Amino acid sequence: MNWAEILATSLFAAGCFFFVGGAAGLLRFPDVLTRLHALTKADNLGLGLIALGAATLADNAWGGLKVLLIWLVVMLTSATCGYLLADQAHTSDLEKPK
Amino acid sequence: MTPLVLLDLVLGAVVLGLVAATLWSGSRARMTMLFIGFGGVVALVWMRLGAPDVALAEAAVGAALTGALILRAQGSVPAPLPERSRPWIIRGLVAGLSVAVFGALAWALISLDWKARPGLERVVEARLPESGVTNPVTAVLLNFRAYDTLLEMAVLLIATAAVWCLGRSSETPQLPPDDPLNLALLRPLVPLLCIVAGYLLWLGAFAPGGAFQAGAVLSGALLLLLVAGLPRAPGQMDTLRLRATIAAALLVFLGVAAATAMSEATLLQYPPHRAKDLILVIEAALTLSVAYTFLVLFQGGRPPPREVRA
Amino acid sequence: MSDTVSALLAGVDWAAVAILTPLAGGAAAFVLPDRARAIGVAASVTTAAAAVALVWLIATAGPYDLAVGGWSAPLGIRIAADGLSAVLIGMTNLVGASVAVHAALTGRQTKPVAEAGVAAWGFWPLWLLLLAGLNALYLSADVFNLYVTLEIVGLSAVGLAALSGKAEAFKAAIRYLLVGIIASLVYLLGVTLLFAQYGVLDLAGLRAVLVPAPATQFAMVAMLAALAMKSALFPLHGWLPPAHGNATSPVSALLSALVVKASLYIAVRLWLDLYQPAGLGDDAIATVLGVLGACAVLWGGLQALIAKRLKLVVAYSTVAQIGYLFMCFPLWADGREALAAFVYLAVAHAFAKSALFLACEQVQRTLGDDQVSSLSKPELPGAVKVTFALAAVSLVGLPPSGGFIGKWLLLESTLSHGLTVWTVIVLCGTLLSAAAMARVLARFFAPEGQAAAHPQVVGDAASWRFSLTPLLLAVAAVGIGLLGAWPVELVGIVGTAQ
Amino acid sequence: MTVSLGYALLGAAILALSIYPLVLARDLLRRIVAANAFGTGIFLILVALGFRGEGATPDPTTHGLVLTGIIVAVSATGLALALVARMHAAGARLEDV
Repeated sequence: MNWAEILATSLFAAGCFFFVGGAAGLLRFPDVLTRLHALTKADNLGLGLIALGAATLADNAWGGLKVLLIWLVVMLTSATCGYLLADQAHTSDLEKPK
Repeated sequence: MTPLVLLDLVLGAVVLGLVAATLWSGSRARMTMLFIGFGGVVALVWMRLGAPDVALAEAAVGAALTGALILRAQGSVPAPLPERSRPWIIRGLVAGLSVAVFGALAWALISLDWKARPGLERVVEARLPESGVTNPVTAVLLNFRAYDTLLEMAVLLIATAAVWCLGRSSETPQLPPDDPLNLALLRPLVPLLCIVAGYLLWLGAFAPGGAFQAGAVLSGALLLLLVAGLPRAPGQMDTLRLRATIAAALLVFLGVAAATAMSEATLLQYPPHRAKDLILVIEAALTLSVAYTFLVLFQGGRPPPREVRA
Repeated sequence: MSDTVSALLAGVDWAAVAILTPLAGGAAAFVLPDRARAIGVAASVTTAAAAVALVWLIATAGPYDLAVGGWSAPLGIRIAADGLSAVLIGMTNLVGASVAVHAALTGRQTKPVAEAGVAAWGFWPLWLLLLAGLNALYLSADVFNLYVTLEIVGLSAVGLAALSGKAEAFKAAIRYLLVGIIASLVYLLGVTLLFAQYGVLDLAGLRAVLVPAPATQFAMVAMLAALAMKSALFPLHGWLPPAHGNATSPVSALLSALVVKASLYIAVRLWLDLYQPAGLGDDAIATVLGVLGACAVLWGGLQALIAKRLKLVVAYSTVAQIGYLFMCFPLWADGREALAAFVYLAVAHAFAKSALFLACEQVQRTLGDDQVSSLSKPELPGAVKVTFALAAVSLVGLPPSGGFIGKWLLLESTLSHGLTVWTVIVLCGTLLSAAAMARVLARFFAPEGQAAAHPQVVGDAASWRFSLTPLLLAVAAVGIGLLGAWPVELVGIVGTAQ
Repeated sequence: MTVSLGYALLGAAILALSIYPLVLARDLLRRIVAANAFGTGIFLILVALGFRGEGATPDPTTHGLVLTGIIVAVSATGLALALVARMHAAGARLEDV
């Protein structure tokens, strides 16, 4: 195992930690808004760390850039989706815990 | 042969759990969401089995598009009345059938010789240089078994023509209008999706990717424009151009088939030095047709004619 | 003379023409709905001409065989046709073109957009793509390619069945679609297992290596079950009568005359060319298929006898006729001799049934509905009655019709195999279908009451446009019996390739 | 157990699980989803057959067949869902099919 692999593995582990946290939040939090909070925050950070780890393993700079692009696109969509869901919850009065 | 490792066991358990959860989920919304998740995990299985082309198609078509279609239908058709359960004898018979099928199938599969399993990878590898492309899956789809793909275009056109003729499209559910964030999403994402579609199309000749995956990505961009409610979004009007785009893949493919039948005296035998160009032309048409076909399938009917909108 | 014709025809790949023309026509009809009818008739007739040329060449110069793309099996796909394929291609294209002409002649009367927003022009692209699928199916020599052609046929048939725009038609269509999807998937499962064991998809290639083994046996049972389901074999026939009975008349004619035969052909092809030579086709499976066929003959016959609507009488008679075709399976134990009976029955049924369904249209238009009880009204034009009578002659199996020859050959074969029970069932079935037809014909020819002073005839329902094609088809169904041994000789042309 | 056989059996299990809702579910949408799952089970068997071990070239024919199958499946699904919507619009009840 060279240093790049060690770095990548620890980044993956950290990323997974955030994903697990996000999933736990999704299951445990009481209402739409807090669940969204857990999900989007953890997803962005978790995926960012995993993407960073994958980028360190890429063969060349292009490969690394593509991985980072994926992260950017997911950030863009998850931000919008999070906003849309929150908006929908707001208008249809689903904010309150059941 | 490679033994199963822990990853495989976890992946298998997740897939099985997801499929059971999908099919026996309480509500329809949950079923659809779980089904999309199931597609995503199955895409991982394809990666695990060395099938990246299939993984891409599964994620884009099997999970995303099929999921979008079901979501759309779920909104327009109310769920049926609370289940009246069927007679126990029927339920028992079907459960028995299911167990019997699994048993017989498992027995048939286990009895196969898994050490020396026949396959066509050697033949494909040997003839790959003559195919005009270096991605073996593209070679199979657009050269060795191009005839299957030609007929598959007919299947797509049949589904589209049937959906088109059976009724008018209903109102598409739309994102909140005039929302600044929607445009903020669309502005970078739609052009990016178009670039990715072009990239996948070009990539298919030598790496995982190809027309179907590209078409699915492009249809994602078109669907985004549609649900954003932009006034000039494609696919909203029944025009000659729209119908021609949907039929383009079949027509171009037929043109190639007829030309080869006449010039080479054999259906779909590409002249060796033209194979690459012909495959690219067919794939380009395929990408466009697949994208617009999915757009029509999503709308669930034919869009209104031009006059109505104007 | 025949040499000159053959030399003239030999330069062109007619099989390719018969597949590509309807595909191109289907795409064009979809792109140009205003011209759909003209495109539809032109493409159907051209395809029929190409099919006739292909059949001629097979009859004179032997089986057809082509490695598509120049890639020989196992890498590529072969298309091939022997005598059996040739007869069925000829049947499909002649009946198909006649129905297309009928639809064009009568189509002016239908509104372009019917209730529920259904676009009636959709008939043309869907029919042409269905025709392409049928031709491709009869020509395919590759088990996976057969799956794709089955899907073409299945999906276009569902689209056509729903085109009448009635709620019952949508319901019947979705039931038809679900059965079709399940059957296709089960067939594909069989293909998967064959590929798992042999790594080959080509029919001839499989034939060379097939051995009795668990995976192969599973594949055989799965494929035969799937194809029986698609062909509406008893007790899996429940989807057929509503789907055929609620469609528009040209569509009912196509579905009943042609579509159910396609999946049945694949079953026969796999049975005779794959499983039986490999020693897999044991008597038990053939007997099961035969017994279910016998049940279908009796059940379909009974239902046709008591059905309240004319179109349902005709649709249930299809269930019975499919039964006769499945009864041929146990008779193939030592060879293909019962193939002649199969082919005669299939072809005669195609002509007679399409004539009946097309004639139903005129009945419906004249009387306003198709209740059997109202058939004794005197307004019905004579041509309809004659059409029904002629088609009934063939369906029941009276001499000299095609149906008679088919039943005669079937009876002869059952007797020579010592299957007396089979003989009795064929005779009972004949009685039942005779009774069902007599029930309709008796009302036709013994009208009750006076003709209404102001008959409520829809449009020009008495026009020759409605009666010409059905009459010709009914005459053909009877006339096939006069072709003598020619079809039998044609079926005798066996390719090594397929 | 090898990877190929393991995943092929997983495919068989998915397929068998989907039979019950495919035949008996009251909701047509659920039956359509079950048909898709059934198809995925078959595709999984096919791709597992093509798998030739870590690093070895898989059989691209199976991948081609599965890609064709996926496109056919989505076509059938699209048609089925459109028919369900039409049927509902025409006033028929979904659970009577």
